[in-house]
Amino acid sequence: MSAPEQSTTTSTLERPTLSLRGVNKSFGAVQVLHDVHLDVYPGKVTALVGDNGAGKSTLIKAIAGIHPVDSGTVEFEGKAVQVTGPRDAARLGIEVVYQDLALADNLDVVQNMFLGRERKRGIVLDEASMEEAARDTLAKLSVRTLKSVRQLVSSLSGGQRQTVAIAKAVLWESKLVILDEPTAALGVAQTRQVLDLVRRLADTGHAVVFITHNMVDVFEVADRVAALYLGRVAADVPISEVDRTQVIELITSGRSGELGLAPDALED
Amino acid sequence: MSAPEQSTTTSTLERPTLSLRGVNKSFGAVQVLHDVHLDVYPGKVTALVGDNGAGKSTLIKAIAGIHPVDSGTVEFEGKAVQVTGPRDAARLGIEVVYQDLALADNLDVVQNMFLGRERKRGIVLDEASMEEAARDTLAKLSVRTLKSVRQLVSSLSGGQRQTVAIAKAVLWESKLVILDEPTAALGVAQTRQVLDLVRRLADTGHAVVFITHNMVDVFEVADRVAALYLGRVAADVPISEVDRTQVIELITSGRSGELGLAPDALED
Amino acid sequence: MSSNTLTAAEASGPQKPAAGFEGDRQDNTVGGAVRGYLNKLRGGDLGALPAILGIVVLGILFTILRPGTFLTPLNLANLLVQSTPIMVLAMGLVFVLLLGEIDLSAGVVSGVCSAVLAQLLVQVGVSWPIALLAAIATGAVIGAFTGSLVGMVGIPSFVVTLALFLGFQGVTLRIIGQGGTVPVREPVVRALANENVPVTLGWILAAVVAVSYAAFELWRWRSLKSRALAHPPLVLVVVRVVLIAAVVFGVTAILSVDRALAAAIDLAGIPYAVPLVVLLLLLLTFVLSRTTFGRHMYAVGGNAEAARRAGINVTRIRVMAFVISSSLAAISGILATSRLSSVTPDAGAGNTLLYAVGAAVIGGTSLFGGRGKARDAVLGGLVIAIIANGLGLLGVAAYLNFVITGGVLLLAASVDALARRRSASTKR
Amino acid sequence: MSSNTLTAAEASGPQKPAAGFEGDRQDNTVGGAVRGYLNKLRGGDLGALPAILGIVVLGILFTILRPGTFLTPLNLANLLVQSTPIMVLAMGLVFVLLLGEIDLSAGVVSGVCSAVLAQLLVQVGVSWPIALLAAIATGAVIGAFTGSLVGMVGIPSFVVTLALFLGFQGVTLRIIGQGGTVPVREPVVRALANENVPVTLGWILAAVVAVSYAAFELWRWRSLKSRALAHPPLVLVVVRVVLIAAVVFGVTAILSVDRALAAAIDLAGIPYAVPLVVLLLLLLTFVLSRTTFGRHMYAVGGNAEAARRAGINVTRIRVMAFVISSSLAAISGILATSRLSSVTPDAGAGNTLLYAVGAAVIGGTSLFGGRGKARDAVLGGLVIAIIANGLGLLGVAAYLNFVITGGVLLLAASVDALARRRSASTKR
Amino acid sequence: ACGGDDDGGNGGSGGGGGGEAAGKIGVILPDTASSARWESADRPLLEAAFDEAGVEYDIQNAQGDAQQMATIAEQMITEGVTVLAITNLDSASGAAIQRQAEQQGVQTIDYDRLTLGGESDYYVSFDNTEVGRLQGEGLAQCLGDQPANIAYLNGSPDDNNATLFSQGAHEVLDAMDQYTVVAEQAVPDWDNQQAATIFEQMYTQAGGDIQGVLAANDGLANAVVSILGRNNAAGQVPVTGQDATVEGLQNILAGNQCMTVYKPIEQEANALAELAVALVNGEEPEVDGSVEDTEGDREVPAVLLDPVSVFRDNVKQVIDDGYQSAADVCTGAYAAACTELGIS
Ligand SMILES: Nc1ncnc2c1ncn2[C@@H]1O[C@H](COP(=O)(O)OP(=O)(O)OP(=O)(O)O)[C@@H](O)[C@H]1O
Ligand SMILES: Nc1ncnc2c1ncn2[C@@H]1O[C@H](COP(=O)(O)OP(=O)(O)OP(=O)(O)O)[C@@H](O)[C@H]1O
Ligand SMILES: [Mg+2]
Ligand SMILES: [Mg+2]
Repeated sequence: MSAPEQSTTTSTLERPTLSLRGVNKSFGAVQVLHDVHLDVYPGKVTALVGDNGAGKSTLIKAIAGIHPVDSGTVEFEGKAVQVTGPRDAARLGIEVVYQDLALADNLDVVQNMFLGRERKRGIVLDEASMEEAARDTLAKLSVRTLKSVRQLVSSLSGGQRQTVAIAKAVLWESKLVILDEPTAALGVAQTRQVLDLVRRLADTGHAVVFITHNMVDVFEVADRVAALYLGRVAADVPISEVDRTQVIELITSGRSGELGLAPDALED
Repeated sequence: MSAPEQSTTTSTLERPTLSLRGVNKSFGAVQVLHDVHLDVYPGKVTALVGDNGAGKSTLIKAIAGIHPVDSGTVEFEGKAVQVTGPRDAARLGIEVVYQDLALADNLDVVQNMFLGRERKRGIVLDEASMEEAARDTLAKLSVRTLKSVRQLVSSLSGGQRQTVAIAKAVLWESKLVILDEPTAALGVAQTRQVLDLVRRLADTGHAVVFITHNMVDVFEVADRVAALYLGRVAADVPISEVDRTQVIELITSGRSGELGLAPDALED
Repeated sequence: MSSNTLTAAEASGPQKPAAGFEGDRQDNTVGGAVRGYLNKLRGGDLGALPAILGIVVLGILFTILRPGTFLTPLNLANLLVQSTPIMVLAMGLVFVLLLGEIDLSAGVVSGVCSAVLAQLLVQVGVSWPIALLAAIATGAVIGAFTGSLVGMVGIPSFVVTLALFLGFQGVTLRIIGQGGTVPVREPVVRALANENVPVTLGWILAAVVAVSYAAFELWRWRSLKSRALAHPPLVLVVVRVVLIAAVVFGVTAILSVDRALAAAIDLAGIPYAVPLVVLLLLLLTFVLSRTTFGRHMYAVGGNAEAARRAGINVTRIRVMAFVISSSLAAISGILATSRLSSVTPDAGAGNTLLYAVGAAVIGGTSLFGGRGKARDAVLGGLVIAIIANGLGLLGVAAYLNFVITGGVLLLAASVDALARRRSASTKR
Repeated sequence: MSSNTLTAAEASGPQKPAAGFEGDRQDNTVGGAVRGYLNKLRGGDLGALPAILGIVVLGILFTILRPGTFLTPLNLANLLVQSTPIMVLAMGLVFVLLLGEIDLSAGVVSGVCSAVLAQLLVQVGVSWPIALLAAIATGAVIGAFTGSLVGMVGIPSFVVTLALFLGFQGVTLRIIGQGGTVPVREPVVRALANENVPVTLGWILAAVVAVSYAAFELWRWRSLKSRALAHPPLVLVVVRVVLIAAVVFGVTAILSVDRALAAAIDLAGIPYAVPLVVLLLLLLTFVLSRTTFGRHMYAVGGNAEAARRAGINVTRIRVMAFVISSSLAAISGILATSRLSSVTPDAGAGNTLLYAVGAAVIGGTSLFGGRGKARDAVLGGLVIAIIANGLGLLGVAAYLNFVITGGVLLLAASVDALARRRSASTKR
Repeated sequence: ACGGDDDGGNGGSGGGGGGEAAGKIGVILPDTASSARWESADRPLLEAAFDEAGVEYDIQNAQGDAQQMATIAEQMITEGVTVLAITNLDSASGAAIQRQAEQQGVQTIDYDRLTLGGESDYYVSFDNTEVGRLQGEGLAQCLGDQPANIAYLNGSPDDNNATLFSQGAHEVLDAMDQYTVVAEQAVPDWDNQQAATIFEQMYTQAGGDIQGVLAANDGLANAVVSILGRNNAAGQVPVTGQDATVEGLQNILAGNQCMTVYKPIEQEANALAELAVALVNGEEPEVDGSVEDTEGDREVPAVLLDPVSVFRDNVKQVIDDGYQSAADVCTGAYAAACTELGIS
């Protein structure tokens, strides 16, 4: 197995917020992630791209502690960490928007947004303050058709659910924000807001991982591109070093010119 | 309430496959669809666009008989019909890919694709023939990372699930194919295949309704555009009569120039 | 042409529409409130209505069939005391059901705890507060054990509690075993189900409950409104406050009448068990609706994976649900013991558990998790108790008793189902 | 720059990769097959393993504790007959559990059907085929009623069947009469659990079953392979065929020995109830795995809304599940009646139902729907029967009996849970 | 793993081990719910008697389940039991067990309940209808000649003995025309909690106008007493019982219960032990007569024992017999009554 090609041009001097080293992950007999190396830097948006089933969601679930990894090390802010569950991730300052949205259908929008981090006054929930904060955050994300923030999540449209999940994640100003295809279900105006938000997060020093299939979005907001091909990192480079065609080649065949996986790694 | 502006230029002479007249739908106190008129023609791709929460998914679920409508009439091939459940819809020849994918997680890919229309020899399921057909259809849709068509759907990636749902719908060559954001989770190659497929379906005489938030896709495959704004049809016109900016205006504000809802309809 | 994203100019269309959430800011009129409520009902969200309907219909039925006896203060007092053990057991089960789990052992756990109580009082001879605490602690420990097996080891709760259902019958048999039944003559324990709160104190308690409820609800409404948050219309709040006050004072009034059948003696006041249940109801309602723990219960019940991803300690929530369930089962056992002043080896076995689950479900708690309230147990428990109470007055043959109980249960459940069915197609 | 979509040139990259599905075409080696199986186990998909392990461990345990008796042909024959009623009841429940529903009334339905059988034979005096058919028909009608209430009216099955659980106890009581029992002396009915298939016929039956199973499996493997479809490795198929044949012939051999304790009499052959259960097992396995109906059962249990959208008549499936469950409950009742040659008013009440559900769950059926097989009922039923059989040989005190039964049940369940837990994080 | 081996006194067979011996006695008790006697009295008494005789034995409880009783019987026969005594849960299932035993050459004894249409070789019992008669007579004695409304609280509707008790009581009381039956209900599974509710409702419905209660056993009687106590009427309404439990005796001492029926179980157990030991040793046992099996049309040689009515003044007899201990009965408030009656 060949190590993925590493970029040497840009600020690799800066300490990455998150570093993965040699991460492997199998489900039963199927190995989904092979020896993954990945660095995510503060103040930068890293676009994680790859074909359907390449392993992007599996990778970020491994980072978030949803799936335990089989082998490999994870460093957060330079320290090796063991993330054995979402609570560990949250404690470190990792916030994730999952592709299969993790919302409780029987709770309303506010309750979902503050789930696990409710605001309290004494031992009593502070509903008023949570409701206000939820409404503010949602308004920023161009949600215009939501009748009430006290609506049950089960009655929301696909895009509205997506927006709630994004709003939930950005509320916490975490060090590392990971968004798995956040704009897939969003309308034009909402997509615009989310892209702006992603840029704003990075500009204020957060590390952002942004998964998408949309090349235009990649080239609009990303600082770096990491491409997964059949569970291997085919490239992890600054956006300035690649163009659209190259990225698409990396996605569909794992190679583009001298970038990408060595041919022998593809046999397996 | 003003009736939506009707296009008079193109082939409204041809009989629409599906006509909705004055369809209303509420959930409890919330009215989601207001007096919807819509025509879908054979051999044409109708793009249904609208903001998040505009009511697109609700509308197609009403057509498919998932939600009963409160009032209004539905005509299929010129005859008024009562669609009281998905079985009625299937019998008429309507096939739908839902945004909230309707797959049974405990069944495998083949079983899901033929669910409700299993092939049999005598009373015994004809697994072999179903497996072959499923594999052919999936191969056409550029699915390259799927290990086995006997994999449980619960273990598929988001895009793989999406592809299975699409493959399930196109297997049947129905008269009317409705796709609710089919390309949202798909990679570049897969998206390309689905767009081609949509075009091919229309070119072979099927009526297609295609819901998307992606303007490029709209202008690439659609013959007509229907825009929903807050549950009302703001416009239902041939693609040639509008440009991108107009469509976006229709989506975000319900009006664009003389197209769209009368200002008084917006007060409510 | 630039793709799916939008330029700034395009984003703000010609007419910027209102910013949404209009539902939250509306100040509802009376008509609007009523219409909203009807819409809610039509949407299938019946809340406590089926159980209340059940209580009313059954009440009318039995009043017609037994006009002289059913609606007497004596019988109503009996009814309330008869219903308390099942209500308390069902309250505990609500917590377990909220998570989509089941606790088949709750009934026999109440038996084990009763047995512990009885033997501590009779054999060991400890004082009543210690015995009561020990019984409840036994419940809590059992619950922690059950909960660990479910939450940590991950065995399906049906199997765990089925095994414990069998095992604990043996334990009760062992504890009670040699003597057959253990009589409990301790006056305080006996008093719970057999003595009454002095009439004046009863009125004071009632007034405290009614007034503090009213004050709390109105204060909450004001504060929500003043901060422009989602709030129910004032009329609804007032109607609810008035209804609750009417029920509280009504029950107190009825129970303050001398209900003795013999003229010589004096029998009046609220049985002690009733304020105990009210206290539990208020406490558990508070826990479920106003604390983080309660919120997390609903989240785990609605979508355990979402709860886990939100950083909730799902295991802890599961264990706690069983601890609460078993502790309340212990209290239920104490009430049952008090009623008979004795404990038998088969205490809590038989159909006890099924009745309690039935009570919770009829009250509106879902077996699939995520939906349920403490009050469901109280209302459903009342329905079940009325059936037994009324049939007892009728004195029908044993087989008819079974058949009628089943039939009434079915009827009570179908009201709910038929109403919800209208909305079945909108929700799964 | 042209958006998300792709030009034709871009779509076919420099190296077109293989077209996927490689998993389906692999021709597995022996090593690969074993590794695949181990991987499957590690992935938490244990299938029948926990139940089989449970049977083996319990078997060894009781053989050690009662070396002279547990493993004798007499005891094994007893064990099989003892287990048949619970197996058949559990098979029916598998159908209901597959949908994520529950049938608390299955036990008492078996009681009602036994009562009908007994009264038809004794009071009315009809011939045995009519009486048996009538009993099963009674079950089917009851199932249709239950199923309609669940599937059409939409009442939660827990409540419906709880109500019927009570109601049918009354019905049985009415049919049999208070405190009475109806003796059933009909020779054919009695024979089911009390007489044996002639030894030669037994061997022929065994051979037919083993050979046709082998032929079918091998034929299927060949046809899958020849059409390049997903297929298991040949070794696995052969191992499975050999194992099944070994069990079938082994059991037949043991049961063909004369097991009478008194020298004078002759007691050999397979009890009639055993081939009956095998027949039901094959039939139901066929229905679940090879017919549209079975496929739709799994679909409705896995995701009812998806099934509905796929055009499956979900209501019909629900009703049918209860019809099957209640009809099998009737057969279970017939077996129980045959065994005792009598019917009592409390037939099928008590813990019958819980044991049967426990059997299905231990066998591997999920209570949440979508996962389960007919064989689960047989394997789980055997576990439960071995516990009762072994404890009967040990002769412990009543309370210990309860405790040990519970403990063993728990143990059997935790094997499963611990293994599955490893994969808990990958699936919800 | 779970304490599977025989557990000293609680366990079954005195000798442990398998069925190698020529003779062994099996006893199957019916349940743990209808009465406490089976586990708390019969089992230890029989164990003691068998141990003394030095025979091998196995005593088990079917826990109210006829299917389980059949299973246990099969297991015992497998274990090599040669004499099988059962207390049937119902005649027909008992008969099936006995037929099977007979086929395997095992001698059978009916203990406490006659298996109608069965194959039993002997019968040892108290007469259950007689118990009911004693209850009826006892109630009549406590009520006296005054006209009275009486309520029946019968045992479980699916328990044949409950039917017999009730028949016996009716036999006596129906003949006395000063009494009116105002309510009669059966208590499913002898459940005391349900019994309390049922009686509470009877009492309410009758407007408190009940002067006597025929309760089938002491558990039901105690439920009645606690309801009467709540209505401040305990002690004014005579209540019958059965089994002479601690609770029942205490209720009698306190004057809250009229009487209980005491079945000196020791006599019955010893009679069974003697009979079984004789059979297992191949001797001809002694019997005092026979009863007729109406259904099987046969005479069964029988040892019949007489139940005893216990009123306040002969509570002492129960304690003197060692059936209950003074320490258990004469606690707290009851000590005075015990002293008064000379119980120690
Ligand atoms: N629990 C599982 N068991 C077995 N295989 C799995 C499981 N989960 C995922 N896989 C497989 O792992 C591969 C990677 O899945 P993943 O969801 O990470 O893809 P992805 O890159 O996010 O794709 P998409 O763009 O479609 O979301 C897929 O081939 C999928 O079938
Ligand atoms: N069951 C329901 N109860 C109440 N409101 C509902 C329900 N289902 C949908 N709605 C509301 O109806 C509106 C339309 O929803 P719908 O799913 O049709 O939107 P959509 O146009 O498909 O949006 P998207 O682009 O986000 O998929 C939303 O505001 C949603 O909140
Ligand atoms: Mg993904
Ligand atoms: Mg939608």
